[in-house]
Amino acid sequence: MNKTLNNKAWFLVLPVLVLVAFSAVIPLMTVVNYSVQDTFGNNQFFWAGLEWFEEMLHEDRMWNALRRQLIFSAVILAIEVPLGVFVALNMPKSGAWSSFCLVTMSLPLLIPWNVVGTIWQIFGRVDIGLLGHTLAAMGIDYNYTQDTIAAWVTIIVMDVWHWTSLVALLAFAGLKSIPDAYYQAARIDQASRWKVFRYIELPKMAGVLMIAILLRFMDSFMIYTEPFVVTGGGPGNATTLLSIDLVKMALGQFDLGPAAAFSLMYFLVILAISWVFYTVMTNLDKKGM
Amino acid sequence: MTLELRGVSRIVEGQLHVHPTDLVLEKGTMNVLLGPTLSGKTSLMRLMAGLDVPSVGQVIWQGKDVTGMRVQDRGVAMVYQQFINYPSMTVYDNIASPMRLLGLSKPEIDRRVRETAELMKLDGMLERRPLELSGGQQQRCALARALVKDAGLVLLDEPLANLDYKLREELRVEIPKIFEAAGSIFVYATTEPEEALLLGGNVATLWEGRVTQFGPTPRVYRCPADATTARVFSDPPMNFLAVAKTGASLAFGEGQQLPAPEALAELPDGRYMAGFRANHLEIRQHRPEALRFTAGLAVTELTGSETFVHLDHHGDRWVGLIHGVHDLEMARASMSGSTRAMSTSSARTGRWWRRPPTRRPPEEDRTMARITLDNLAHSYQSNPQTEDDYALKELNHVWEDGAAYALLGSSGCGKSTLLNIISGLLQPSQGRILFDDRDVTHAATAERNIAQVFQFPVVYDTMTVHDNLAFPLRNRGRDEAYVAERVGEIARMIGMEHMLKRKARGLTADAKQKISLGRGMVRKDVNALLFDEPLTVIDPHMKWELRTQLKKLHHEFGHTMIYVTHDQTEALTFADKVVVMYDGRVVQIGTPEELFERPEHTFVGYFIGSPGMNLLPAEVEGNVAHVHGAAVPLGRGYGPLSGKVELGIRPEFARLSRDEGLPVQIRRVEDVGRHKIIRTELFGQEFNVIAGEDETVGADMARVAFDPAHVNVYADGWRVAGAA
Amino acid sequence: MAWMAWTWPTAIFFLVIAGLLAVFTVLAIKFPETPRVGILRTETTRGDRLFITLLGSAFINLAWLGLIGPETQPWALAVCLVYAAAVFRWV
Amino acid sequence: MPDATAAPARKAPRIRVNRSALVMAAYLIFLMLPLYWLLNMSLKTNAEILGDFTLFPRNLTFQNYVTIFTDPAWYMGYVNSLIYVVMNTVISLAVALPAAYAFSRYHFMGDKHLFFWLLTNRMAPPAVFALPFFQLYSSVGLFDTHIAVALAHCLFNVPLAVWILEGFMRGVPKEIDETAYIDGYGFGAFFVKIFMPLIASGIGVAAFFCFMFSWVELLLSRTLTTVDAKPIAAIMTRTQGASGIDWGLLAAAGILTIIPGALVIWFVRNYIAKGFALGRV
Repeated sequence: MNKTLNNKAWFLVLPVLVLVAFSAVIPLMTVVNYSVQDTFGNNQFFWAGLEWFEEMLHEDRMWNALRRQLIFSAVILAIEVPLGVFVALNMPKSGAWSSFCLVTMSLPLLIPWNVVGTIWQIFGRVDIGLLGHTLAAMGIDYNYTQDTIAAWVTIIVMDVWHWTSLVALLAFAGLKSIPDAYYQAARIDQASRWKVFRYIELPKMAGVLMIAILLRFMDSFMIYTEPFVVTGGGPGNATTLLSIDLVKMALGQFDLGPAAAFSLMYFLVILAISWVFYTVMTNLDKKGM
Repeated sequence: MTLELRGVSRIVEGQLHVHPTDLVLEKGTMNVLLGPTLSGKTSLMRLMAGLDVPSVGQVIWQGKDVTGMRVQDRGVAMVYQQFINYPSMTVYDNIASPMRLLGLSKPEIDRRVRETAELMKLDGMLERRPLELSGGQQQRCALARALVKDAGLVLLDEPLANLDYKLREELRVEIPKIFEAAGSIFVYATTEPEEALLLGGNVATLWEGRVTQFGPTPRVYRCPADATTARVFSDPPMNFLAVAKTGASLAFGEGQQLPAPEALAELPDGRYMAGFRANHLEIRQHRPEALRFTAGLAVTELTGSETFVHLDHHGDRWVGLIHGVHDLEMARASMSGSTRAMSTSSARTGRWWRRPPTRRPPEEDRTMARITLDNLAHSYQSNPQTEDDYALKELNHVWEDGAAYALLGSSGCGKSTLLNIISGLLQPSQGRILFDDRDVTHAATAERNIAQVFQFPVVYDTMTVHDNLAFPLRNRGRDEAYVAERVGEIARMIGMEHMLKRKARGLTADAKQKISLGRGMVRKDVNALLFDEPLTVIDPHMKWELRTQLKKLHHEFGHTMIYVTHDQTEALTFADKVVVMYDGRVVQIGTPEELFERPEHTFVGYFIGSPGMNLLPAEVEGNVAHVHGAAVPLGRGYGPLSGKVELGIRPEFARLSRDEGLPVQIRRVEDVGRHKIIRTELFGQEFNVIAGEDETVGADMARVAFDPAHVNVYADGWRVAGAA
Repeated sequence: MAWMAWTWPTAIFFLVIAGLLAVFTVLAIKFPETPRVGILRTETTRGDRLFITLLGSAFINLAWLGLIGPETQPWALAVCLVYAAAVFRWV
Repeated sequence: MPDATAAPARKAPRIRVNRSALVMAAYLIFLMLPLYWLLNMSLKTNAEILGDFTLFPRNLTFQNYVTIFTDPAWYMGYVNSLIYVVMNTVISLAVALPAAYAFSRYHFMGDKHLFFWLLTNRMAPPAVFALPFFQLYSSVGLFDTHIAVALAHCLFNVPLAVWILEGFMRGVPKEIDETAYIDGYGFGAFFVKIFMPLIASGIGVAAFFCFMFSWVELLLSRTLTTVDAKPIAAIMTRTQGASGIDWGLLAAAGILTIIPGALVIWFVRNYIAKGFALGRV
């Protein structure tokens, strides 16, 4: 759509600007201020310079959390995106069944995140959970509070359970926007099922899939509540992701300075990724997808 | 009351959208902005409306500078190409909304809404919502909203472009009438030269953001100021020819000489370009001074009453529009170009022309089929009761192998249903469909070996043009050498050889549609090629090119082709046989000539031809008809007829006269360029007559006479044959 | 405001950024931006390049701090200037 | 639908339909199993939960639900959650509507950068903001109030609402706006009378997403409240008593948190896919 140039439009954006400035800019400035100071409570601050940044950069703590975070995000993306597309391809296109599937699939997305954690915490327990009990009955040694691998598997399966529907719904929306004529043309051209997917469905889904991938990446990158409820970051620090570590530091130990430095670096990474996201999205929009 | 643009121009992000323009529009005039897509029509209109502010210059309305004034305060009305109404309001509220904002009293609003609704034939649907209406009705609602406001400036941006051909024609006649009374300034943007001619008034031709000429429509048409204007204002395209002037003579390409006419006496010597219109090209020596040229014939297209000839004159592509039906296959034809501007003349010679023979390559994989529709009918309901439940009513027909058919009808007449049944995308509720002798009623689309081109271009975006064209062949496991050869051939044919390596994404709509056409054509072994309104997205200028290309392809390969359209010109020029459909029924199948001269049903008479056939209620006795007591001789004798009896007379076969025929009153004379349409009233009924470009219509011509051989008699809508 | 724990260095830091934004806004009014396609193969305007510069500078400083140490931190700013020039020239 | 009528005649598609149904059934079962287990547990007594392993409640009991609905400490959690969620939804929509209109219709200086900046707020981890928020709202005296949580959630909900609404708005042709202005509508009258009904589904979807994200968020709402505005999600942690966790009660509370979402989703079911695609399909 060709938009008209109108700088008066700023007045329409002003309320958003004020509100978000209040809830984002002021807190962010505060974080910057904290990051260069040391405190012992009572609002007594001492200049610390770049000390906290240096400390965080040299400590394994942040790097380990970052490494775990990247592995986590990569794994869930690798599972959720293909699975979501696969589910979307099999969804009924219209009718009551379609509505039923849509609503049922959306359910996990609407559950408070700590309840998601609670559900899986219960579900995976060997004594009272269906999953844990079944696995134990099959003779598999499964205990997510003790075993690192079991803990990882649990939080990944939980995330897949929680969020695959998002990818599926997005892909489904993309699929539904393909005009019938394309499928008809493909039938006339005798294209195989795979070719229909590869040359019609996938290109048409590319736009929404990009949104899905990036949303999932960002959301998994700042995930906190669900894994925290299930494992509390353990066993040991095995499942301590970035946000969990940050909250531990800031609210648990009240180490304002290091936590602020950590926050800023975390935020910078997010900013860089957001920029890539935005650039890719606007370029896709321009191509009319 | 005038609207004046003073040195107005508009630059958006460094790009010049409108060149500096001066324009004065007077009160009570119809002003047409004519130009191809993106030529700046809409930009100019938005400046007039005040929706955009000019970068430079002023807009003066009634002597007042209104540049930069809020659009709400400008008192203009506008209708868009898309059917823009307020979807959440009823039709009544839609029409009433501008008046409510003006603060008019309730009874006043009610009166005017009902008045306008009646004028726009919306009275029955005031309580419905716009989206429940058909496209034509939606646009009528938008027009009503623009009209009811009594605005001094009414802007219409291609208001009829998205409507069916016949509907467009009807509204086109209505609009000048409706707006004549209003006394406002009307500005009407269009891409079609014919529409500009029908609307009359003034025309401004636009090309790349520049107004190339502004003046009374017939004058701009007859004396275009430059070649660009001429090109913009001609459909079919203007023909061009190189000339050289030396002293008092003009020399043409092949050594023809001609004394320079007086008008050109002052012209300095040099090389020039002569332009002449399609209808000034004849195949016979029509007057002694006509000049003769020899040209090769590419394609002929028949419209029923006229013939388009596409010629190649030493690399120049010429189009001729010739009266009558001329089958040029073995006809002895001489062609004479007479360009009005130069009033050329020449001696005559004869020349044989031949239509390129329909080549049937003796290749093994070439298969074509005779398509038989046996007792076919379809209903979208699972349990159809009455005939009305059928979208397609019972049909028996054989489609000949290798012929080109057109399915013609308005939206919702069942033509797409029929096409989908043939292509196998739809299973008929009854009957069979046979390709040659094989029953394919339940065969899958892929098994039927057909190709189809859809209304909107279907291309595989991520593939290159080459891969797109190769796709159907590769899917059938053809070897790469063969694929490369075929793709090369097809690419040459559709003129895309130079962009084979490009990705299909990002190409223009008509390039994409060409790829779709090419993909349909790439397989030699198809039984039939189906086209579903393939030229919808194409600009008028391109339509000519693509249509002739299709026609050429048909001659070269001889595939059975079925072409669905609502545009009679497309149907008539494309097809050997046209199938006219109405309300789920096939009303007539025939050659363009048959449809034109002997419409089997009054609907065919109305639908084909513009304007359509005139109908007169009459009583018929033997070979004389009585219309309101006046006798009309008929070419044939008729027995006693039952039901409603009407005479059907094409405007082309009626002529005005001073002393013979029935008494008429002339209402309007429309100069449409190559002919005149005379709107008259005959016994209180509308009656159209077509007169030649050069004929003069005198005020004393108060009678109309018919050619008895071309008067058809209808009983209850169906034609009665009669005996010679 | 006390809870925000302002210090002069951070105040100056934010003032510099606010100043940069103001300068670029004035520039955008005086000389309207025309997007161009640079080595990132995507359209960028002057504002986009400022953003890329600032974000990149933050990472350069962090890298310097982590790899070389805070003693020579002003040199990192010099690298940032070179980087900024490069961004405005080629991106 | 041509497909629907064409399918029964051939064999291949029927097999495909069955396979699709199979895949969908498997996926839905995977989604429903953990929820079923939660429901199952909420209808059992603690003794039964910890005793024999059973796939369905032997002694069906509603005691867990009764406890929640009779104890103010429990049900006030729901009330608190609903209050701030509704407040947040209203605020987010009110400020996002004009902004989304500006983004979808006009170019203005810095529009792209502003849009990007809003986006980063949607992406920013709440953990980064938790501590300053705590300080901020304490200093202005809003700590432990509903409005504090509602405002904090605006951090990610306003950008989201702007984004979704912008996507829906760009689907409405600009010509409708212009027609209205030409007809004489001022901006306000046009926006309320003509434009809002046109994007009603978009507003519904945006409201739904604001509701959902505010409802499911825990970190900020827990940080900003102690007693008076404590959300249900935070209260659930109370089940950890001296005698171990009260599993039945926990499960019942969990089931109850799912219900509001399940109710609102029904109203937007036809737009939910488009909504998740941020109005961009």
